[in-house]
Amino acid sequence: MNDHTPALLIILPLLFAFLVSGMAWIKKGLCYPLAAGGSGLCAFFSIRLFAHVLEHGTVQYSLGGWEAPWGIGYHVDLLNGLVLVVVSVLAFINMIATRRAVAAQFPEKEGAFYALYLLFIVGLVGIAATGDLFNLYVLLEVASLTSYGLIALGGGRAPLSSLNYLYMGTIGGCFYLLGVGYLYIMTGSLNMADVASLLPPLYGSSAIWVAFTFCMVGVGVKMAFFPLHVWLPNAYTYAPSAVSSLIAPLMTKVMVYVMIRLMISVFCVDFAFSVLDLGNAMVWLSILAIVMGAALALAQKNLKRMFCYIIVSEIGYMVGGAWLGNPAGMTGAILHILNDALMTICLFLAAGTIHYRINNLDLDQLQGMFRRMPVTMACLVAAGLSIIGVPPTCGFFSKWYLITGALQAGQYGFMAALLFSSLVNVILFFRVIEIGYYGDFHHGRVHGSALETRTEAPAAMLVPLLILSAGLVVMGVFTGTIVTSVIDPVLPAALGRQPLCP
Amino acid sequence: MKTVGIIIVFLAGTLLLYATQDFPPWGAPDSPASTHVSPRYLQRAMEETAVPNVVTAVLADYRGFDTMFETTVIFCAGIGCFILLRVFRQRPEDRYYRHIATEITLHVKGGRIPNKSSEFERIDALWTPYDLIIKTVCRILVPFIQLFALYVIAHGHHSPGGGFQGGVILGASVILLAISHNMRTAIDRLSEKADNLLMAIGVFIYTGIGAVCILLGAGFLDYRTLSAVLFVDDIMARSHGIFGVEIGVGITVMAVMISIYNNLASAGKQDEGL
Amino acid sequence: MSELIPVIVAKYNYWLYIVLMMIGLYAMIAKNNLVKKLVGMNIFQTSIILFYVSIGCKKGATIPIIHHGIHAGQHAVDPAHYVNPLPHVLMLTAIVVSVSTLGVALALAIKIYNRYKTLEEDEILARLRAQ
Amino acid sequence: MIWQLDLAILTLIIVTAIAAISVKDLLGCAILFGAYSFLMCLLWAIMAAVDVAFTEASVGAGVSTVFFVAAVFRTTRRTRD
Repeated sequence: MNDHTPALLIILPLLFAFLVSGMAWIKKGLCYPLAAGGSGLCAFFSIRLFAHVLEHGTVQYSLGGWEAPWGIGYHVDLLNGLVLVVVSVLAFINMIATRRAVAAQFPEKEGAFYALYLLFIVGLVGIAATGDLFNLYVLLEVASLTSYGLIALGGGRAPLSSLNYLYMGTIGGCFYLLGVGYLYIMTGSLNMADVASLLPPLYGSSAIWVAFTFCMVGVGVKMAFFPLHVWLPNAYTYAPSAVSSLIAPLMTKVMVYVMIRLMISVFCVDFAFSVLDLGNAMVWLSILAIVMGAALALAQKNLKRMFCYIIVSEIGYMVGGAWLGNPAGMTGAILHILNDALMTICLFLAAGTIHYRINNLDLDQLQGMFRRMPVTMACLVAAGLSIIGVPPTCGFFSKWYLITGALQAGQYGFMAALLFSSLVNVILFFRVIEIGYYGDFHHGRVHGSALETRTEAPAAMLVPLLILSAGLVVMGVFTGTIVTSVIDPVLPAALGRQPLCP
Repeated sequence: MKTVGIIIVFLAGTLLLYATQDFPPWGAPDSPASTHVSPRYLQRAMEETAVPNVVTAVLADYRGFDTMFETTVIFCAGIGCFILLRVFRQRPEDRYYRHIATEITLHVKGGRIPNKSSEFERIDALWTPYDLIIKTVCRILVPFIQLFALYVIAHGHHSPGGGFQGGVILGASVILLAISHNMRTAIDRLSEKADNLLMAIGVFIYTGIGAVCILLGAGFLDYRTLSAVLFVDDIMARSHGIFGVEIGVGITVMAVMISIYNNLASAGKQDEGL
Repeated sequence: MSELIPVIVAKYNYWLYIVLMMIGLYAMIAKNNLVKKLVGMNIFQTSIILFYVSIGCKKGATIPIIHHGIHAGQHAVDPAHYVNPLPHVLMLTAIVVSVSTLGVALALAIKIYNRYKTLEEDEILARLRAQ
Repeated sequence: MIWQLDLAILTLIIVTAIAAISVKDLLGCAILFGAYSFLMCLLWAIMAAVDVAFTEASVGAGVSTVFFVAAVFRTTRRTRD
């Protein structure tokens, strides 16, 4: 392909990040327009690339003009294309929506903030596009390092939770690197497709399954899979709201994508399910993740913290779906990457908007919020309904696929866990609605003129939020199209003929 | 926490040790790692890039994309330290001055004596009577260290070294100045603004060279097309392209090392250092 | 016993690297001081780098700088004469990543110290609980 | 390379690593870490990884140690483990 879209996708935000950070010292006013420009161009090119992939099939791009096993190649198929679009578009919308909050919070360091923001996007986009195992590690570190810096900008406990995230994240990164090292010593290659073609004769080797385990544990730490999730709630709760609505929806989802990519195009489905037979164990772990995430979410008194535990439980959905080992489960998992990113950004943006107005996100401070910020709360409820899985919204459809997959695989425990967490989500969101609408019933209904006045957030924040909430329903309507034209072609053929749990 | 640590370490260690049984013996020339991808680099790097140091050739050309992100990681660290630690608005603090003629130390609370004064010299709060030998030797050494650093960057094609090592050494020379004199002396030589701009300029050079290759009609970082503007053949164009990106890497690494040190050692005030 | 010795000679390097990795990992998880954890992190990372570098080793091979110049002649390069350069390249990147992480982590540690006046994790948590 | 030398350096590395994480003074810990890095650099040099050894000598042993010392200077030397 003579078109340079895959490269431009990465280097334009990168160049703009450097420009922004330099501009911070020359003309501060230009930082935001430049950053928005870089992010917008990234979104534009990712959509263009996705359209190209839909039309012409997989795109290969060799960087530096060296073909794949020697140089680094980009390999963009429909799955990557989808993730690329999700990452770049959501990051762009978030940048527009949180402009005021950022300007108010970091007046002096806006340039550095936006440079880190763009570099974070670059990291995630690169992870999604790359076809090289080591390049993935480097980009993972770019994304992680920027997120450590961004998260620590929050007040209070933010630096401490960011440092904990740094320790956990580095362990995860190192485990992934070790896994890649074990693969490299056995195969001698770092290119994903090349490794995949060299692996089958080595399936019996213990080094390969140890490599697989370490890669999975490393990715699991970064995506906050249940026993390894301890860094997530604190880090995302104490981060500044503009940052948590950027990182929370994207980082974990991209890591789920990495897991699926490793499963289907590096180690191949045969290895993961037949040779290792890990399916059952992983599904049980994800059941644990779902149940514990939901249960811990119930115990939280802070809105953002509650959302964080919902993320932990949603990660369980995706991991479990991917490891069910049948097309329906995998479809559900991939669809849920898309839907969950959308739902989570909606939740965190709404939380950020509330934070912008009342500077507090404790649940008991939300009394009368429906009267004060009706539009924001409506969006929050819409996202909540989607998380619960109410039909017209997209959350329903991915849950439907996951439950179908669970039934086909005979994993009734996973189905029960899904239903349990939906039930818990109902309780969680109706509690929010109850407090927001009727006031906290322990203290009686509040009748204060200050609390009754409408203090809706500025339109610049509301419009993106409304667009995203509308997106929830639109995604739901177009689920069928997405599944048939995007997800079905990428499902590995091996999944279909897998005899599952006889 | 200790028990958890021991359990995790034991589990991970056992797994890793268990897997070594299938490894090729240590240093075996016929292991897959030595026979699959790497022989091509050794055999053809010289004819394809005219760079005898294969590590440099692979680093900046075959896997140049990795290296670009490696430089980006460094840049992220610099920006990260800056955004985390740097404080701009600060209360006027106590300052210490020394009368040069009489060596009397003044402790000024809140205010300040004009910085440019021939009679008074500003000193750090933890100032100790300095050693003339250390100051002089370091000041004499700095230019030689910098010269060596430039050599390391420029000679990376033929000997160990390159942008990273040279950049770190360049940065270390300025850090040495800051340690042996004081931080303000080093900042006078290279201001914070210049340092931060250099940080961005270095990576910009790297990415820019890649982007120029796109503008000239080839793939990203495909240095061959630089032959059109450099008036050399394709192979030498690769060699010069590698040199260009090494310079970019060197600039960024130097600036970031200085910036991180200044922010860490002064806790973001960029005033009094180690 | 006699079969064991070649195995040991062939693999003892790897075993010692893994011991080193585990020392670092243990320090990261079990130590209480935030800077000690960082030292553990660096030990862990360097030992992984050591592991990679040793993948590139070949017995009887020299440094990966091709013999060149007028006296070198024009004969083809035999890969067995030079060690594998690819792991070296990867590890240059890894070293840089580790120093970047270190810089950010130390910045965070200074921020934490400014707030809590201690670097011990349990003391910080006790202080947080007291609030 | 000579395996006796290799083994001796590896042993020393492990000793310095254990010492660095068990010494009860952060400044000492930073310096021991510098020693560890230099030994590591030596090991890589005899493994013919000259570029990596060079980088480790300048980055790991040089600048990292300076960063540690700077951070310890701005915080505290005290540690309980």
